Amino acid sequence: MINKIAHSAGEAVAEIFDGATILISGFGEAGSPIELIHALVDQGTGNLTIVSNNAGSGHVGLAALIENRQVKKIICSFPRTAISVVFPEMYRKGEIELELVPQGTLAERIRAAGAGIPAFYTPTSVNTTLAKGKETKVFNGKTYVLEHALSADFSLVKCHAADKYGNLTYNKTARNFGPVMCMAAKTTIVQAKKILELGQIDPECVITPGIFVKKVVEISDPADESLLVAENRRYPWI
Amino acid sequence: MINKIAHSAGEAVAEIFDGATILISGFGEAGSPIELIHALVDQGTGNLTIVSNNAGSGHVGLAALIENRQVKKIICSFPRTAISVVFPEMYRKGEIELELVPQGTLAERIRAAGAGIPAFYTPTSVNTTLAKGKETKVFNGKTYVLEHALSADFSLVKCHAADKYGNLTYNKTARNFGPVMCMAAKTTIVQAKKILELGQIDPECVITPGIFVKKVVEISDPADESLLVAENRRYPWI
Amino acid sequence: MDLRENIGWPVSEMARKVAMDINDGAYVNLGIGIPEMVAGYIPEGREVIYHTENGLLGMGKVAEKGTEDFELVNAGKKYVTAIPGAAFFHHADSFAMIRGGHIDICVLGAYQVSQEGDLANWSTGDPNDVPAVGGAMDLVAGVKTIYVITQHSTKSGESKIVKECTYPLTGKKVVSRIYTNLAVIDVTENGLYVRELAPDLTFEYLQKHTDAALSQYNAK
Amino acid sequence: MDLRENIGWPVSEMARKVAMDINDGAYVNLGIGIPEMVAGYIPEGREVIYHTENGLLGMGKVAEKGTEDFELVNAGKKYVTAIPGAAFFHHADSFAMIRGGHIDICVLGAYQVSQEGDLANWSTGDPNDVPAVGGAMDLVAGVKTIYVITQHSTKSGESKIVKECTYPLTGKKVVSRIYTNLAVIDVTENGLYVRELAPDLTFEYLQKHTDAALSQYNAK
Repeated sequence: MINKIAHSAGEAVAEIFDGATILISGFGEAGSPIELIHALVDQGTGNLTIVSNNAGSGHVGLAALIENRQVKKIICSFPRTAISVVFPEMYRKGEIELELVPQGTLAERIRAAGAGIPAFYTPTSVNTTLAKGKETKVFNGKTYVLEHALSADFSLVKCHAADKYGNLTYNKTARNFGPVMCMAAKTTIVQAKKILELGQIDPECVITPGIFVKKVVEISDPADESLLVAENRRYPWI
Repeated sequence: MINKIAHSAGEAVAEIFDGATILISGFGEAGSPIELIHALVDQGTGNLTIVSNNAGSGHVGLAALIENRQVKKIICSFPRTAISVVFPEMYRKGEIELELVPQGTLAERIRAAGAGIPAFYTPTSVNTTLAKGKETKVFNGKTYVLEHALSADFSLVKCHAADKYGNLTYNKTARNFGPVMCMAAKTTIVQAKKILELGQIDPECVITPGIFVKKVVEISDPADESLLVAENRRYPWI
Repeated sequence: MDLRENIGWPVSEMARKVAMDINDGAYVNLGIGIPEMVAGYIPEGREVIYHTENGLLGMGKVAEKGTEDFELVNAGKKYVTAIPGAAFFHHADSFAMIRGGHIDICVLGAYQVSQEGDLANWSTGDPNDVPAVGGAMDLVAGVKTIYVITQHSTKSGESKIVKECTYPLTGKKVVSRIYTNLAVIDVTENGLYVRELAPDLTFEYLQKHTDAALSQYNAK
Repeated sequence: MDLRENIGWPVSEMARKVAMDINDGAYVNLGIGIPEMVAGYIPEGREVIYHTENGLLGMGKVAEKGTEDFELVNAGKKYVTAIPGAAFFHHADSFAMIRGGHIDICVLGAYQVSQEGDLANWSTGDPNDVPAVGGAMDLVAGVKTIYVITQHSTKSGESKIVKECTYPLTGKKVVSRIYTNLAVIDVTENGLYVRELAPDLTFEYLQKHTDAALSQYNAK
């Protein structure tokens, strides 16, 4: 019988292996699965390639994972923010790789991976340094660049409500990359603010159908990253 | 101020011109905007290219539009059903063109048009007659075929609830091609079972955001195509 | 000689054999017609979630008379139901599930299956037929495992399991296993292997009525 | 000489001028920083719907102190609100709106704009800077009309309106109009045309402080 509920964040991330590529949802704090990331810090899994829109803030969440030297490469659109300190420092020292991808291309490459589309053409980045070395093609007199699907071994996603089939809803702009990331990984691991009974999520309002989800763990009171950053907290907590 | 509500199906389709390409939602009866199609029959606009999953049943809806000789070409995945009589007869006589597209490729080509993707690679139809003459490319040792975006001048879509901004929800499997068709036309015209006040549709459950919609007309009691077909009704009603 | 239905397993038994090979928790798409019967034979204790490509995951049974909803149909346009825990979505998302390799098993009918696993099930190539493909090519290109359920021979007695398909292909090297009234046959890298024979049939009889070459797993 | 803010229009007036050029019913995306000010100057009677690329159409005002929702932010990660009639969606759908040409107007800041309408606004090319592009390249590639709002010159007095961008490009031939503290300038097929001059400025003064060649609409 189908029951995708895991009992702890640690149990949920247990099968993540060294060298894995991991999609991590979130746009800044909104939608970032901070408890799953911290479980991955606890686990110490290394040599990871992380795909996420940003590169973490302060010394918690994704920034803590990077600071703990578990990440060899980041694929993202905007690694620089006012409160991002860990990534910029390591990047300048050459201690972490960066693949910079325009935000819409990042989202579409992830969706493509989930949808079985190996590559697509886009107008974004044409005539810029980010298109350097990429194939181009003209359609109707306009030039487009070929972009490839971006798949992963795992995705770590934060949602609002889930059920045991893995159906998900999200909260406001915390939805962002969650739905496409759920589609694009071999194994999708989700933290939900609440787990509901089957049928309690209106089938018209399911945003991620359960077929894309392998494990769900309830984290009913997730940490607010911005508060932790404001308090200059560090993970592991000291 | 923004108010996309039209007062009649006739008013909603008035700007459709001879020779237009039109996306029409529906999977069989479910989601087919029968009142909008009948308004187009009334209007007599001709030389149309229609993109729709099927080619109509009996002598109403899309079948009536075809029977009325307004359609020069159909792009669809499954023009043959048990109760489809008009299209097969005209097709055998060479009186209507057909471009046959696998169903998933049809949906993805329409979505691509809406998403600004001019072309994409897909595994579907590789090594079949439907891929004949199309560009192919190998990714990771597997062959894919290049498919192009399918855009249109208009789309005619049936939805469940709408508001004056053009936000839409759908009903069950009547959703089918509606959301991608709304994205892919220059002008999207929608018939809704009910029009609600702004804010009455939960922003988490909006399926088609209003940006994709130009006109909405309330048809509170749409005809059931299958009943009309069972009664052997014809449009225009006689 | 008509091999249909009077020799070997009845269709219900063929459907039961397919059902036995669907594991607990699988996401399954059943083709229109005979494949739909498979849902009736899933053993108790196994939970299977049905996908219908027109936008529903968690399809339930066919709607009871009087409760039909014209806007809740399956890919064959039959009125169906949705189970608790179902989800509706649009066509591009539905075929993302298919093309993206998220559906575990698809069960389809066939005109012909070749010894390489090529499938022909969408067109007889007859120019008088209106061509119609639906989602068949997407399903065989994207679903992880394709099972075919079919009578072993056509009404006129020709083998449907052939060296090479003469009908237009739906996909090349896509079928994993074939369930007929005479046998269950695996498509492997080394050709077709008979997994199970219908009662009272010999391998020789099966081979005689099959165009493609068959092998036995336990052959010395 | 520092041309910033002490000559010509204040930023608020620049924002008001952009706002005046946004038509009723427009779908608008405002870049982070100065462009966000434009929303405050839309004339009464016009209804404009704001898109923020992180997944909201119908963004409202900035959230009042004490009512912030950590999961309701704009592209600049500011806490915002949603209007009645808003819709949330995921990132691929959000950038489908952008790339697919559904957004009418995007207002962005700039490091440099060329006389051909090339825009540089994402990187100074300084190898010490961590590169970050966000949605800028998608916006200029997809939105129907791109307006730039910027000081006419850099802090060190160099013109931002140049013959050719020396900073890395965000997009080529993408800008339609430039709003600076000194002038409103149209980017046309025939080069840059001054649409409006700040009070008490001469065309000659403007040209002297502009690297690119300017034209006047009413020149004989």
